[in-house]
Amino acid sequence: MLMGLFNHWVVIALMMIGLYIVIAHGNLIKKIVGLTLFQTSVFIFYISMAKVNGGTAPILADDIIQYSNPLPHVLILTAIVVGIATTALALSLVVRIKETYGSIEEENIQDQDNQTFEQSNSQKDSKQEKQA
Amino acid sequence: MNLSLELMLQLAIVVPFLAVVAILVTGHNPNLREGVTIAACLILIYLVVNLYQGLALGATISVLWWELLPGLTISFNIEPLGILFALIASFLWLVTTCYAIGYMRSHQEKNQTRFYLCFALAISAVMAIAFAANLFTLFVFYEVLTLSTYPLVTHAGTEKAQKGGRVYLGILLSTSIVFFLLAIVSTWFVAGTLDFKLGGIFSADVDKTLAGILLVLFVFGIGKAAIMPFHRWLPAAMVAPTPVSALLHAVAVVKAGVFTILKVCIFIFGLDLLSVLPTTQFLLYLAGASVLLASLVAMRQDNLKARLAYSTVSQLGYITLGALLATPSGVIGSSMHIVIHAFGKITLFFCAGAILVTLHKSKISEMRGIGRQMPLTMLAFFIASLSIIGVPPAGGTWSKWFLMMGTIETEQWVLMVILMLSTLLNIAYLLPISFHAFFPDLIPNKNQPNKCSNKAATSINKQPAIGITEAPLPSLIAIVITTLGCLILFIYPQPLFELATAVLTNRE
Amino acid sequence: MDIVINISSGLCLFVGSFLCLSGGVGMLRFPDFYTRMHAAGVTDTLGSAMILIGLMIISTGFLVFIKLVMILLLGMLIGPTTSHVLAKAALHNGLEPQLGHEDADNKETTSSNP
Amino acid sequence: MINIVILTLLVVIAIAIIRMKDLFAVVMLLGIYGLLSASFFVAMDAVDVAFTEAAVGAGISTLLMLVVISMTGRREITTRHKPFSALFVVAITGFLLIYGTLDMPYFGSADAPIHGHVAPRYINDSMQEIGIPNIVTSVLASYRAFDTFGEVVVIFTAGIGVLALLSVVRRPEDPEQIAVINDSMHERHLVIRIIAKILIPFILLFALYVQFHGDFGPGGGFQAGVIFAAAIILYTMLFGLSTARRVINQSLIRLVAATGVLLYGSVGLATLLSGGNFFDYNVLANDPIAGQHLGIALIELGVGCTVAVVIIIIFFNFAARREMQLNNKKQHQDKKNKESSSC
Amino acid sequence: MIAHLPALQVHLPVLQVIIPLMAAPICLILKRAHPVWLFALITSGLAFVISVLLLQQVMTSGVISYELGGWQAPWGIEYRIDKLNAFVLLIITSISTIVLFAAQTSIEKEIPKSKHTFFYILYLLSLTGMLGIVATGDAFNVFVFLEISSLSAYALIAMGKDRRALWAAYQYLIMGTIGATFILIGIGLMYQMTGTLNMEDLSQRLPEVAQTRTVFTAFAFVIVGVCLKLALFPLHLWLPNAYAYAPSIVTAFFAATATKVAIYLLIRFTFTIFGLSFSFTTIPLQTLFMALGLAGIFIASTSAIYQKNIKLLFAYSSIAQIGYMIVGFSISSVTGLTATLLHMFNHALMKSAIFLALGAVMYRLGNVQLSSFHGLGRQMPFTMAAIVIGGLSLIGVPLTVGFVSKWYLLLALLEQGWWPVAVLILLGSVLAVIYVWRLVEVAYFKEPLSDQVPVKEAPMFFIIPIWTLIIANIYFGIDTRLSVQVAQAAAMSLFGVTP
Repeated sequence: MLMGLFNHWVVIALMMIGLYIVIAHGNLIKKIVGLTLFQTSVFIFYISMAKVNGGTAPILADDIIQYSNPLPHVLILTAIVVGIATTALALSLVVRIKETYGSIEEENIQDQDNQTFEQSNSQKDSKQEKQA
Repeated sequence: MNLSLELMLQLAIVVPFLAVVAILVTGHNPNLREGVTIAACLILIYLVVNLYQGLALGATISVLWWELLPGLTISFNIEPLGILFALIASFLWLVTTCYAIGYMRSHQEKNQTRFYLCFALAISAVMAIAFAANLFTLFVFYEVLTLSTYPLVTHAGTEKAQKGGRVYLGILLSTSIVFFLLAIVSTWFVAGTLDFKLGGIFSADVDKTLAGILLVLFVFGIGKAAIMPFHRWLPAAMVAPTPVSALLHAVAVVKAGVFTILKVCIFIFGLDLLSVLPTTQFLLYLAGASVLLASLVAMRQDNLKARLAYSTVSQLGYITLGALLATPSGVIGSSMHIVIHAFGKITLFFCAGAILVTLHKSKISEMRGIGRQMPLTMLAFFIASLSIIGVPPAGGTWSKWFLMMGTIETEQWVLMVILMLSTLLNIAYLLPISFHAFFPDLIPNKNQPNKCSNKAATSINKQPAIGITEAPLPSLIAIVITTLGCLILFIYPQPLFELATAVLTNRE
Repeated sequence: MDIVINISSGLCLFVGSFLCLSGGVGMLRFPDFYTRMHAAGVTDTLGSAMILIGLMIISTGFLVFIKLVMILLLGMLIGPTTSHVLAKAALHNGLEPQLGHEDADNKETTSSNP
Repeated sequence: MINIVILTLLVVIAIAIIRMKDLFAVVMLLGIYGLLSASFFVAMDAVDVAFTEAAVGAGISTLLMLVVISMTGRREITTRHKPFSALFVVAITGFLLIYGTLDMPYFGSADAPIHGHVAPRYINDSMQEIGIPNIVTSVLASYRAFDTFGEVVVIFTAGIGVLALLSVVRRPEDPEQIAVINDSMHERHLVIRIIAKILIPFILLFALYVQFHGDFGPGGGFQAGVIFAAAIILYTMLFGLSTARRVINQSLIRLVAATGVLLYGSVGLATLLSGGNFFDYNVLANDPIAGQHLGIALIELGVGCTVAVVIIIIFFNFAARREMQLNNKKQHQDKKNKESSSC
Repeated sequence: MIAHLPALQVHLPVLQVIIPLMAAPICLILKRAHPVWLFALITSGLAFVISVLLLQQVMTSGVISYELGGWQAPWGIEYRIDKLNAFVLLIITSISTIVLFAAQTSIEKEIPKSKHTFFYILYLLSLTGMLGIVATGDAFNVFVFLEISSLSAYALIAMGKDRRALWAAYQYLIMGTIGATFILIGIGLMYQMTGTLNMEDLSQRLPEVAQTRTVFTAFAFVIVGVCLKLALFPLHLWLPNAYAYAPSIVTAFFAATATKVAIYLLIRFTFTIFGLSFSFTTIPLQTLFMALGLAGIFIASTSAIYQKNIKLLFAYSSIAQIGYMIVGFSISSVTGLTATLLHMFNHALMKSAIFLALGAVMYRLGNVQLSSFHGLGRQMPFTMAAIVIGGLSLIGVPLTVGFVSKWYLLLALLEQGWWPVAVLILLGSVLAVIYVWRLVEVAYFKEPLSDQVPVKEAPMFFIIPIWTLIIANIYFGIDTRLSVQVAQAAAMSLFGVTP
């Protein structure tokens, strides 16, 4: 069992490291790195389940009888593309966030939002008071 | 005109609604607008009276508008209780409109178009409630009524009015959503239908506990009946202009509430089932407590309208109590009390409004000796008080009588005592007002020196009887009509009584 | 014949691997950025070349052979260039070639400088 | 054996990524992570995936991240505000997954359900049905062509998204200024420019090879597109954005991006109008196998076009944004200098 | 080509997705914003027609299966249209078309001119993604189209005027990607145990291995992933800001459709793929979802009460409404599911109307702070009336659609004898009364602030779609035959009950 599942466990550990980075870190780029790590590890998981001991790459040749399963490969090809698309979009968001907030740290951004929120509220309130 | 009764029934609901549109269109011209309103009133009365006659001839009329879900319909029919309610509502709409014209103009209220508009909408909803053939239809228009009266309550637009409006809407909507709707859905689930049927729609072997819980849900859910824990909206709605209060308290809203309770008791549960439910007793005592407590609270109110409001809470308790007694006498008493209380209370409110408009007084302690300035008004107030108390020569006598009969029939001695006590309390909080108005010197008022900050009050004490200044003419006419109504109901209660007895007779 | 091929190929592979390993050791042991980079750059170029040659010797088909040749050419071109660019970038960003502990922060490359 | 070594290395790198504060190093490590996982994929017989992962994980995504870092700064400020809640979530997820593995078929076992149900048909029959040795390409481009279409649309979406977020209206450039910049860059990047000039044609050639050789070996439209884009990006980095833009017309490449998707979709529509189901290439030619070949070639072309162009668009927009920021900063400084001098 | 047109009838399932998909790149070629808008509108309208045809076809002749590429189901990708997804397709396309009608006017003031074309393209792509998720019968294909719709959603949300839109979009991206990756893991585990990705095939092969821990984990991951997309409490944190700061059109579109698609996925996975007995008996899903749904209703409604930004207010209200759908779902009876499906439809109608109306307010006033609504009832009577009717529908006042779904939900709860839950549901409506009424009070019973410039009623391009939706709100509240019939049929087919 240990040998049979060891691969999976390591991959799970990798996934969890990625997930941990996403959740625990406040830097927006680091989060994206974590996300990529997470996704890449899931890809590894898929690919390792396609492996057949003694098989070869699924490219048909005359003298080979055992092939690894091609279907997960196809799925992961698609998933990789999805991954890079997500990363690109996330990065462009980060660029814009940096431009408007001047920071890429989660805490900092949230502080700024809360401040503007309170400010606008207090402004509105004072306006109403004046009205009254 | 030879309109079919079915058409008339629908017209009775649609005419006030059309009036809404007409009022909206003619809003810029006050005379035209009010003319439209009165015309609509008259048409409505004509229709309802025709329907009444049709019913008397034994016609059964029912109209199906729409089937929402299979078996769940918006449909209407007529039966005596509904006619009773429709009659009183349509008639008092006319009267209130008359009164409102005088009141609103002399008070120079803003947004008068909105006022008449919502008023007409509310009456439309009331008509629909009166003729509702099933609980669902009733519920729908019950909500319409709540929503359409909200702008009336907050009419003044002040902070206080809005607060009152919030309480009003909050209590009415939440009780109706949480309890009433739940009760309706459960009824639908248990009985499979919501159609009103004499003798109830539950099968005989229904789980008594379940039905008992349902009854409680209904009584609590119909917040408009203002049973004690959910009565707060009524005093809160006092911020509204007086015609609105009159409408709320006498015609539309509270009466819709108790009307619904009566309908539920008679046509959903049926008296037989009602008398054996485990929770009926509890609710009876709750209604009794509501009667007594509200009267006690009323005594402590100095604001006339607030006192009248608590008086209404207490009187509504009577009606609920009568319905829950589950005997013919109780039901007859309740039905009659709907009408009689309507006349009495609307008169009282009209008077209160008249005093406010002409003398700008709203506190009872300031009203000493006003009988000399407004003799007619205060006389009307006196007669209406008698009707509420339930002594001759006013109509209240009869309904009290039947309610008492009901308690005796069912041997609910505690409740009988409560009724007696509350009559005494009624005397204690209503009669002094008219007495003081006419005989200011009879009882020395100790509070007077402390409270003489109001200039008008002091001026009257110094210069008594500067002449008669009555309310504006339309208002005065309205007051006189309703007062006469109180008296006539004593002298000639026969049609009312017949209608009320017919409620329980099976026409099929 | 087979033995000769195998042995020569093995030799090449061994030398290549050793070179790569020594480059790795150099990466860790050398004192500053330039020397480390030097170690890695020089040994890797030769090391990978040796490994590729070793593989060429035992390659079966012509296509494989050609592919390996292409990779070799590419490696020969890219390895030195990369080292050059790295060193240049470091110098450009003000990292003096000196002994002492490294300052990782100044490792700027042209890749971030389009 | 090799896979355990690679996995261990991956874990080491992942932990290093957690601990590093320097984003530059983090991104480089991520690139290495991608490359290593690509090696792992090779060890797992997934050559196509390895190819893609190497191009994307180690190549493009690293590149994009570096560009962004050059705009946003490279230090992560030390704040760790919720490590415990994160650990909690991660622990639960991790344990659930490990719990889930307990009933899994063992790694590499040939009798696992996935090797018994759907896949055998691909392996056994794809030669007769499609006639292409690379099973992955058969599945990708024919059996599950619609997934691949979705994939193309995803990348197209990302391109449009980046355009919507980052595109800037560029002022007409002063050719003299460009020339000046170019000269200074030329001096700085002499060696690498020359090497790149040698390499770029080969890279482009290689891209074409990958594009059309995908039927027989690892490769295909996506990998080819990425490689093609990489060549253009290399050119852009060395010769400047303005020069590159003169080579590659912006509105034209947007058109190409759209055409790629349309080409892919049109193949489907063509099959539809020829009386087959969507993407049923058999109806494209008289001979089903020829039809399959034609269909696959066409859609691979569509994929290649879209991917290459979208990646170029994404890179160009990042770079243009960066340029704009730099210009703004410079103008800002100029203004400040002027003000201080006039004072 | 004309000769083939009747034959296209067979291809409707794929055309449903392909038409908006192909339209997106064409928009890029068209380039100029105005024709692009017209083109997108026509495309969406066409998709709507197709979905109507599909629904008709499904209702009369049962499940449609369409094999893409002509490959048989477990080997190729299958499109499988049954009553459930035909219904959801109809919701998506109808709302999309109506909302798109107002788009041109709305984005005029919210998005820079140069980005209008991209906006429409992303809108169409997002529509494509949702349609693809719903139409497909292949688990992995769901993931691909989920990503199409999500990516375009992130970009669309980030196009909002306020800078917080960017931050909201980023948060949504992170949460959404985690969710999608979880779904990917779940699909992977399912695949590993069965060897297939086709939903129909999965549903047949999963029971054999239902007792394994792997399948349990797969289920957990799929459900958590879907719930992230669904914004089910407590995974809802991304939603309020995303909806509040996105461009108005986007909010109107997503609030009405995106969460519905996620609920569709939830139903699809639990009912069709894993099967009723596994989802509800092996796993304590019922209690869990009931609790989460109720918590969502109360916590979100309470937060809504305290919001000063009206879009934020209704965004929280959306979370609460999702709670209702989840409660209906967790009952796992035909009536409960009918209630959920009905509420999906009804909520789409009311929320899109409300958010479009807020878009109109945004168009005139530039913001949707509560204080800006002072006296707006007079200045923009049609818009405000629409918000009020929509709000009443949220509360569940009779004769609006909200009542119908609440009615079924209560019936379903009573069927099970869950009285306390029924009471809680109704209490939730009371909370809705409060938050709706705060707005009504300000709009109708407060005088405009003195420094507020009087505004005109919104342009026709707003009024027409808003009131189309509002009339639909009332119409389907009165004539419930169509919606109830379809929802009931869909629910029955999921339970395998024949009517």
